[in-house]
Amino acid sequence: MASSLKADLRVSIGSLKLKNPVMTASGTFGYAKEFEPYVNLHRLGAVVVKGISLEPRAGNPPPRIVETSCGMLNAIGLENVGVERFVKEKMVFLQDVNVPVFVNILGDSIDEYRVIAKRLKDVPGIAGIEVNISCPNVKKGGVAFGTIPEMAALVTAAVKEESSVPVVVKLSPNVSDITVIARAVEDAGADAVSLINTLIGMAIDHKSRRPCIANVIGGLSGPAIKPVALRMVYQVAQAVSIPVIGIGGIETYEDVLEFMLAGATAVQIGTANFINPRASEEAVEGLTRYVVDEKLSSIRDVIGGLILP
Amino acid sequence: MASSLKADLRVSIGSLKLKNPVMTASGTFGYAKEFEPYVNLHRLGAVVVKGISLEPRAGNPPPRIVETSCGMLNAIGLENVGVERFVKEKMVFLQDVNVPVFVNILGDSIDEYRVIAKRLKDVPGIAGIEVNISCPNVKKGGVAFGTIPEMAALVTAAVKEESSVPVVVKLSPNVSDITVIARAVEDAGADAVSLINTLIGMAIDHKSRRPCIANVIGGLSGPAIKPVALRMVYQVAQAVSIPVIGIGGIETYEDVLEFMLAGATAVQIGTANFINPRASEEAVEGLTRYVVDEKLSSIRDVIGGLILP
Amino acid sequence: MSQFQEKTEITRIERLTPDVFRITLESSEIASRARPGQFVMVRTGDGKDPLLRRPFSISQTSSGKYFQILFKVIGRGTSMLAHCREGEYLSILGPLGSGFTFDCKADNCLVGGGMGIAPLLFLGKSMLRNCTLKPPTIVLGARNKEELAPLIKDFKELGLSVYPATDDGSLGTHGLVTDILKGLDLAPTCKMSVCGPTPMMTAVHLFCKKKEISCQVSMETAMACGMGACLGCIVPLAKGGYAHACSDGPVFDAKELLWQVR
Amino acid sequence: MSQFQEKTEITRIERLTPDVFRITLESSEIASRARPGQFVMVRTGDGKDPLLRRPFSISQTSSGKYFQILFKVIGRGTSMLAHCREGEYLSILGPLGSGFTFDCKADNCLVGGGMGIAPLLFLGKSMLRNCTLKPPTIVLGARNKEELAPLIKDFKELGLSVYPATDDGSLGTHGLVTDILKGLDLAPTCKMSVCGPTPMMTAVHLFCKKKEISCQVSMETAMACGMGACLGCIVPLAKGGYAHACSDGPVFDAKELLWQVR
Ligand SMILES: Cc1cc2nc3c(=O)[nH]c(=O)nc-3n(C[C@H](O)[C@H](O)[C@H](O)COP(=O)(O)OP(=O)(O)OC[C@H]3O[C@@H](n4cnc5c(N)ncnc54)[C@H](O)[C@@H]3O)c2cc1C
Ligand SMILES: Cc1cc2nc3c(=O)[nH]c(=O)nc-3n(C[C@H](O)[C@H](O)[C@H](O)COP(=O)(O)OP(=O)(O)OC[C@H]3O[C@@H](n4cnc5c(N)ncnc54)[C@H](O)[C@@H]3O)c2cc1C
Ligand SMILES: Cc1cc2nc3c(=O)[nH]c(=O)nc-3n(C[C@H](O)[C@H](O)[C@H](O)COP(=O)(O)O)c2cc1C
Ligand SMILES: Cc1cc2nc3c(=O)[nH]c(=O)nc-3n(C[C@H](O)[C@H](O)[C@H](O)COP(=O)(O)O)c2cc1C
Ligand code: FES
Ligand code: FES
Repeated sequence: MASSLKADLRVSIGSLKLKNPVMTASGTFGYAKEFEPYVNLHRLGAVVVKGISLEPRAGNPPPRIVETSCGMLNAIGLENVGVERFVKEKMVFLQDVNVPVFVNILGDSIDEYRVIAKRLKDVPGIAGIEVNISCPNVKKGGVAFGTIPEMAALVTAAVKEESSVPVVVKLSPNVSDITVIARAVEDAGADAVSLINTLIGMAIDHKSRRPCIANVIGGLSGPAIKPVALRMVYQVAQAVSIPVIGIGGIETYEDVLEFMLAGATAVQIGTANFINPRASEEAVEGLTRYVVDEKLSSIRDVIGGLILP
Repeated sequence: MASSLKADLRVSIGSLKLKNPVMTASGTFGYAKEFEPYVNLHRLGAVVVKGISLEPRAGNPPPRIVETSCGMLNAIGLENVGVERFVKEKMVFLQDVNVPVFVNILGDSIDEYRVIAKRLKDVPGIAGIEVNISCPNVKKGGVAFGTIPEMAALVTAAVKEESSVPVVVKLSPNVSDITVIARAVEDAGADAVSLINTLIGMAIDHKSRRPCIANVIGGLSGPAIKPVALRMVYQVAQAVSIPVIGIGGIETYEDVLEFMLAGATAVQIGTANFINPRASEEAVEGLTRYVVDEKLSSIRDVIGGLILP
Repeated sequence: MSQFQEKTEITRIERLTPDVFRITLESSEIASRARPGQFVMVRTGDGKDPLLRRPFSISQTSSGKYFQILFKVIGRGTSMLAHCREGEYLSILGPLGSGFTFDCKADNCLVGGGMGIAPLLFLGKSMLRNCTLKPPTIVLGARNKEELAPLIKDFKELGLSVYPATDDGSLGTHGLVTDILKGLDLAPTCKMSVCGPTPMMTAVHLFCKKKEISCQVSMETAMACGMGACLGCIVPLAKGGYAHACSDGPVFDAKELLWQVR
Repeated sequence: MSQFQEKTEITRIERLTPDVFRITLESSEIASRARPGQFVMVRTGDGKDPLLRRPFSISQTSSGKYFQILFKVIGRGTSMLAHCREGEYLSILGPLGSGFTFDCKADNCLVGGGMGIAPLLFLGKSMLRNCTLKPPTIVLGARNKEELAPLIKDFKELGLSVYPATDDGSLGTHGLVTDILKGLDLAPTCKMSVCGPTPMMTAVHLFCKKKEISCQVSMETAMACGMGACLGCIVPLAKGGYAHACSDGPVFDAKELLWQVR
């Protein structure tokens, strides 16, 4: 029904035009193929695939996930097939789907980021790169790239140098002032920022007296973190002039509207895909109806439209 | 029933001995009197009263609170009667209740903290001071004391100088590395640290396109933040040697056990008091049964008892 | 004044309209102490979503043992309440807040709109019991007949007569409660007790101010605790500063409040 | 292979023991395609607490239109499911995962413990339909008679005979399923299909390994998505690395897994 409605949902991320602002978040949508039985993939704004590293990674031992109040903790440990197999195996399916694909990349050193970006350059079907800077920097004693503005800028510049597609830098919320990092990566050439990645959290089983996940600490996602995500998107949207992609606890088109009002140009749906695999497509349908019902000329009218008291 | 059971629940915060580790969190238990119809106040480990400033404050305009998924946002704006009226009006009731009282204090400058501490010195019935360093520092352009280690240390030292009772410093979770702040206040003389204060968050009503609270941003509390709180308590407990008081989403004695396993010596129950005014007393009952059932010689055996994989 | 936290049994659930429900709860602690205008905080489920209790006016008590709440389903909390079954238990805090005051010697006029009618039933009943000489004048408004008729029924059963107003004219006066008030010959010593949506209460307040009639209003705000602890439920005061709807109110002298007149 | 996200109607809820329930759901999409050993992800409520879906084995299908899940109440999600009413709808994803494989020419032995018995009913039924010559040998264990008897009943109704074992000896052998297995004269070509608690599956695996009997096990892990997207549901492999219980399993050849033997 909603699919027969006409509404202008188009938004731009750098030079890339998306047919709507609804993307899927890295690590929550597999390599997209997993969702084919449930979603018309071509109706989404874009999909972001699971984080890809230079070499394949087996990831952390089990248990890797646990549910928390209105959220979940994960410590997957970045299990992935590595950039080579990703290009050879996973991109084949993705090339056939008529949807822009962002490849989420991560590394232990600036050089690794650079090499991955180089390998992905000019691979057909890749619409953009999302740089995950929440990973610990092995050389710098495990401090995350995402917490030090200078490091974040260096990673951004390195990837940018090797890329012909828009580069989105994905920010960590586990910082005192996220706008500082956002400005640093903007200055280093990022075409957009996406936020937030997971909040670092922990869960304990009092009966066994053990951590609920083997990695002890993990990333908190889901509706629980939405207020923090919304606040950071609002702050960053005011601090930078590149597009902001909002992430964190988004489930419905109403949530999408909230993030866009706070200043997001596009959004990513994460954990909600697990609960409702159709969440992303339903959000597109909801936005379509909203634009029609509210008689907006474009969804872009909503961006940053928050009315302050 | 549980009250007839005998269990050693005693813990120490600096020179102060508490009969059990269950405290109530500042701003969620009024001046304790509000809870008299529901709770046997003398059965609690301690109560922490609403934050007190030098002058009375009217607080923020409405709306001040909004519910979020498994949490709530508040921007009360530190409404309080000011230190003078607090001592003259509120302490009278508190002096009659046989429970240690912590006074939570806040200021816009180091000097304000110092003056409040001085005024509270030797007021009968005050068992300890809890220093809220999450407030913006007016002189330093509104940056919170709690985000800069040097500032946090200066506030701590100033209050410590004027106090004869244990001084607990309450840490903000909105920082890149909470252990740095914790160590700074430990070095400056804090007798204990309590954490976490609220996460900064935001909520938007997409229908009106307005923020849900007049202050636009507010503090997120409740079960939603528990994983973040638990992680920070775990990290801080390893970083300092003074006692850690765990706060964040605690509702039941099981939650208390989780925080103690992570390294907390005591805990504070906050938002849960609104949902179940008896939450604190029920946690004490639950801990009593637990110590008896598990045949522990003391609840202190649980502290830091997390078994790593 | 004492409050209780109680597990109270649902003895009856009635569906008055497609989205208005009435729940009867058993608690002699609460029922025997409640005064008109007071409210209870209800936990709508065992889970953490919704997290907070929801406030509802006590709309009636009976036999010193039962009390009722009347509510409209507007979100998750009320929808969960509507799905409760008789025989189940609800966790209740109450009775909370100040109540309405009334003076049997004065003419009393009760004005209610929508779900704001709930506490006025309790108030009307108390007046009927205590002020045998002069029954109150009662003016009730709602969107349409479907919504208003079942609420008026309770007043009629007590023998009270009601001036109804509906937005669409399907029952009583076509218009607002203030349209009715204007036509009534109210004594200047009359005391108005009002509960309803803020725009309605603002209009009634302005009406009373002009006529120099005393007016008390029951305010609705978001509430986390209902007992003066969270400081979330403020209403701005005319003299500056704020009062707390849950502990200083929810009933206030309208003159003391700051009204936003657009 | 296709999966569906469906709002399925609850056509029946049965309480088999104080904490074990069976729900019959209507979905020809799912029922007609399901294979024994596959599971569904069930949304236990509309709210955000609990947040994630819960996995349950398909314990039976009928008429290509209905399927059943059998579950024990252990936490919030299962407790919410137990409170559902007939006529209500549940959101279901499925059928998911690989199923059991079986070979009619081999002797088949099904071993289940506790709620792990659920998928074996479906498997037993399929064997009965397809392998007319040799009905499977079925060994089922549980804590006590109260828990085990209602689960065995289903097998009996199909005409299958069961060797029961209970921890307390209140029904069948006093002991573990492996105590029964030891007494059976199993052919080396026998194929074992096992589902139950990990210690039980470990024991059966070790038993089979010693006897060089082929053994397939259905693994339970925490699952967020059930469809290979979250990578949360891993089981360690003997050769190193991990497999995903939801998409590579939940049924695995026991030899391929890494068993923690204490
Ligand atoms: C003192 C007091 C007495 C009350 N008495 C009654 C009563 O007798 N009967 C009755 O039906 N209701 C009464 N209310 C209102 C009632 O508390 C709300 O309807 C209820 O909390 C809604 O909960 P929910 O979870 O269903 O809605 P939510 O999911 O919390 O909210 C759904 C939508 O309604 C809005 N909303 C929430 N609360 C209110 C409110 N108080 N006023 C207007 N909009 C709101 C929200 O902003 C949101 O947009 C009273 C409120 C107060 C403060
Ligand atoms: C593929 C698969 C098939 C399953 N089939 C069935 C089935 O047919 N019938 C059935 O009753 N159950 C089955 N389960 C288990 C079922 O999913 C859990 O019992 C359910 O998720 C519990 O949800 P809850 O919200 O009630 O408990 P929670 O509140 O999530 O948990 C309560 C307690 O139980 C523990 N727990 C949670 N899940 C499990 C688990 N899988 N195993 C052991 N302990 C656990 C938790 O750690 C916690 O301590 C299956 C699981 C999987 C992975
Ligand atoms: C299971 C899981 C795996 C994830 N893997 C990645 C990843 O590989 N790279 C990345 O940048 N973010 C990853 N994330 C973070 C999400 O992309 C997203 O930023 C976060 O979950 C917040 O959004 P949500 O609340 O909508 O889930 C992962 C999240 C989850 C839950
Ligand atoms: C309504 C409200 C008011 C608060 N006021 C204060 C305060 O005055 N001083 C302070 O240090 N913390 C204050 N807090 C923070 C709590 O003490 C506590 O640190 C936080 O809510 C996390 O705990 P919780 O999740 O158990 O609520 C307040 C919290 C709430 C919800
Ligand atoms: S509702 Fe908490 S102070 Fe009024
Ligand atoms: S449950 Fe998500 S990958 Fe298996």
